[in-house]
Amino acid sequence: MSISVLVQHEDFSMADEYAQLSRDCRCGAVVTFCGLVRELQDHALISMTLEHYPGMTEQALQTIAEQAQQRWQLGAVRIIHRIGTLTPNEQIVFVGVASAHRAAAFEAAQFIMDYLKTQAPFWKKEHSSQGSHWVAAKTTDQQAARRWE
Amino acid sequence: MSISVLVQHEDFSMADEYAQLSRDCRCGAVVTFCGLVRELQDHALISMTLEHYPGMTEQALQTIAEQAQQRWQLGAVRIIHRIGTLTPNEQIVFVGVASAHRAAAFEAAQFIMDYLKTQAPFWKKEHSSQGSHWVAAKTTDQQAARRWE
Amino acid sequence: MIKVLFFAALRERLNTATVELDSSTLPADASAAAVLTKLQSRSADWQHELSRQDLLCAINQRLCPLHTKVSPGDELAFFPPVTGG
Amino acid sequence: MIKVLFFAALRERLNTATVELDSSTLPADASAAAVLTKLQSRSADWQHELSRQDLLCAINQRLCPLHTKVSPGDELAFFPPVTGG
Repeated sequence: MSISVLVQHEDFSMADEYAQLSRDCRCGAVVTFCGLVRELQDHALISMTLEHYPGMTEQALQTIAEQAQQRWQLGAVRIIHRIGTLTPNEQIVFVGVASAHRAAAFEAAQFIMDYLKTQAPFWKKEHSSQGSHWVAAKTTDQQAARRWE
Repeated sequence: MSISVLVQHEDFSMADEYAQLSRDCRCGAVVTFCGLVRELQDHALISMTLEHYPGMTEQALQTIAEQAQQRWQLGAVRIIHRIGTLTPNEQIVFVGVASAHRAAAFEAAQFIMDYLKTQAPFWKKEHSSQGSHWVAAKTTDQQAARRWE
Repeated sequence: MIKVLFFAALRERLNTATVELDSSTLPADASAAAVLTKLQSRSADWQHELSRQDLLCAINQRLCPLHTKVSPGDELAFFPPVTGG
Repeated sequence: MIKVLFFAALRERLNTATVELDSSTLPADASAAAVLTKLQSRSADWQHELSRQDLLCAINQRLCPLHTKVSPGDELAFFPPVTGG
């Protein structure tokens, strides 16, 4: 079982990440999640800045990956979260899970995203023609995380 | 909402498929599943042959994608299933779902895989040093599909 | 005519991929189950292979229960549980 | 000393990223909540901002409840609900 966690401004390559995850041929199932900067509904998003808590973010992501590893039989977990200023359609986050079984891969990837959304110290600030504002936390994210308790 | 389904012997590129799915920037979440030819536990797998029911496979996958679209708000669904003879570590199946919300993307991808596993007319025959045999259907796959009823 | 297809392990065990049935030898409101019974009567081997409880049935390339009616020109298929993905 | 960090909207509203507290001004068994109370007493603004019910607390870079004890040398952090991913 390998866990690898990365917090960086630089973009990542889905192709490279997938190639790495699928290299282990005992794993028949690879699930990936990518989160992208979304357009705002009512006015144009110019950019988004991701603030983080250096040191704690890496530790939080590592802990979340380890919790997933304890719950499911996994071959590999990879988490990448970008920080700094990103523009619409840019990649923000990657979660990749390889497992012998698809149910484990799917559930672990969902678990990691649900916990990342509620426990990893990242904060988004959106910059649009209407000014800048901090993104509010969503109760749906809290609810999603709670189902794993 | 776009649905695209492909049944072919040729390999597919995860990178190309992901690039296509993430192009629509109203979708903040992209979930992919890849199934790979797995090594057998007890003896060496030489290859695997995937038989299918030409015509019905495409129709079955299209129907499954449409059912997913009716249940969740999705931006794009892509399903690729390979046929013919494949060797260990080769890609067998790709399911990619883009949505505005990660829960919808995750659930739709799982739903599609669960239905594909139980309703799309593909059959695997494994060839190993011990001879050839048809893979038996798993009751866990039947159970997984039933949870969506 | 009614065309009947077999796939995978069933195709191999029957050593047959396709059978054409004269629809006039079937009742007008025959179901897929009636077609199956007709095919079972061909031999002890066919009787055995086509009696498996887990066989799936498709009419015109859609999965359907055995009690579904068939019409002249239909394409039927019988096959073992699917194992793709 | 105890180092206290603020992040995101809270950092902006306090106009402060870091505060150093002399541990000797805190009781020996002080909790994160006691540190918060001490910080709230700095001004009406701080009182207001640090009274938000949804503030999260981390001690030595791990999320923890406010009743958790703090020790000299600890790194505390207070921040709004996280919104990454």
